[in-house]
Amino acid sequence: MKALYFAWLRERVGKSEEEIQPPASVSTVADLIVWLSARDETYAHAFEKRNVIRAAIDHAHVRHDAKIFGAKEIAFFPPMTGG
Amino acid sequence: MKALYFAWLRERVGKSEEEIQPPASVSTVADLIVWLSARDETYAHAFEKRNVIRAAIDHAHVRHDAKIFGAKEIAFFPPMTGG
Amino acid sequence: MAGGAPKPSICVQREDFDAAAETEALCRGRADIGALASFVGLCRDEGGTLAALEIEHYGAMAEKEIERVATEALARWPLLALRIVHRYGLIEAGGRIVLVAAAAAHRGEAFAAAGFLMDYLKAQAPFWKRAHLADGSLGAWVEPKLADDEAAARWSAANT
Amino acid sequence: MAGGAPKPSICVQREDFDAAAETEALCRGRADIGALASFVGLCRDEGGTLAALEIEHYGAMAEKEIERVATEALARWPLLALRIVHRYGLIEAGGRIVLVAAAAAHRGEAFAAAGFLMDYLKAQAPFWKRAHLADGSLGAWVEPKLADDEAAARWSAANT
Repeated sequence: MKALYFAWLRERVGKSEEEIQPPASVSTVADLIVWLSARDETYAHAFEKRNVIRAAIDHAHVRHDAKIFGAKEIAFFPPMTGG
Repeated sequence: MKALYFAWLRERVGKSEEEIQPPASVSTVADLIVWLSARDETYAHAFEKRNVIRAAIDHAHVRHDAKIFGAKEIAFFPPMTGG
Repeated sequence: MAGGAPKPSICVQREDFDAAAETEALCRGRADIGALASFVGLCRDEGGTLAALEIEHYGAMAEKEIERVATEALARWPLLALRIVHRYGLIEAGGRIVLVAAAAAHRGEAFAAAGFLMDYLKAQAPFWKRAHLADGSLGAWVEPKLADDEAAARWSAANT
Repeated sequence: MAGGAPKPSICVQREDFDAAAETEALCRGRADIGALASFVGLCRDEGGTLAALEIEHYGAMAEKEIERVATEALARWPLLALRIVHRYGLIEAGGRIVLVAAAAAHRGEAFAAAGFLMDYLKAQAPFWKRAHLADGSLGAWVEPKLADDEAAARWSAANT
């Protein structure tokens, strides 16, 4: 699946998107954040404020307990400031 | 003083303005409505629905218990429907 | 804002107005405005039964009364600019009747002021509408809606 | 209205928009609209300290998300027309960022829908603002205001 990062999360991760292949044990958005954070210091830092990080699966907002099975695109971003 | 009439009140009175000289005993807007209504059938009909008639003294909304002493212009009209 | 409230710009006129130009003019050349809420009231044809509205007004009082209400809005909210235009005379179905445009730093204030002003214009500004029907006859004077008085009243209940 | 809700017209674009032309277009040629409430959000210069805002957005999601919120507004209020434009990219101080224009028979619905849409765009639409400061340096990412989340939340508390 594709992972996308926006705003300061994108800056901290150092890229705007990448292909990821989490193991089957990673079943929710929260699991995926833990799995990404375990990669290295960069990801750990990017995702350290977990309670402010929002996620969307295939272009729809989801909560951290949402299942990621079947997702094509998962986006992570800080709270939105549009309008 | 000058009396002005608007909308259906103007149509019922049959004129848009006139000079009036109420006696000193007519001290409030309510008194003035009674005094005008006593003139003839036309005024009596125009002012019959007293509780819906609004008044303004010298271009400011007033209640029926407002004093008319010193007023230059008293306007009577139905509830407004601007906007 | 510390420099005091802006002077509201008010116009009571027979001519049509350019809602676009009016609102653009409020913001032109300034970068302190973050929110512009505007409202245009138009003449509905009521399903094809109404041809026009004739709007009678009390000329000597109308502008004064609108100014009074505008001053109240400026006292309640930190507005940066305010424009109100109200027409009178014959307005055909589809035509513009009234414009309120309120500019502020933030959207809450701009929206609240525009809503307040429209509620008060409906209830307090000396204008009376009469229908001209599509069949050529003269219709009735428009009756005020109870909802309009209630809409105006909620502003005195709040914030006092 | 019995004919079903209108299709909202939504645009996510880099280019500036003509707020005037956008709102005029909504009402052109129709006489069933009695109320047009519109809102334009602009880039404030924050007392001269801010030169521009860079607006990052999630392109594949933005239009979809705005459409979802617009559909919700159309389900809540009997709107006759709805137009939303949201820009991204670099927007200089004084420039336009967002437009919401809601047309209805009566003013209450038009105002409510425009307010609802702005509250939801702030909280739900995938856009992120970053300041470019007047001294040439890159400023911080704009922090969401708690008030914005509360503003969006009040619409779920009401009407449910």
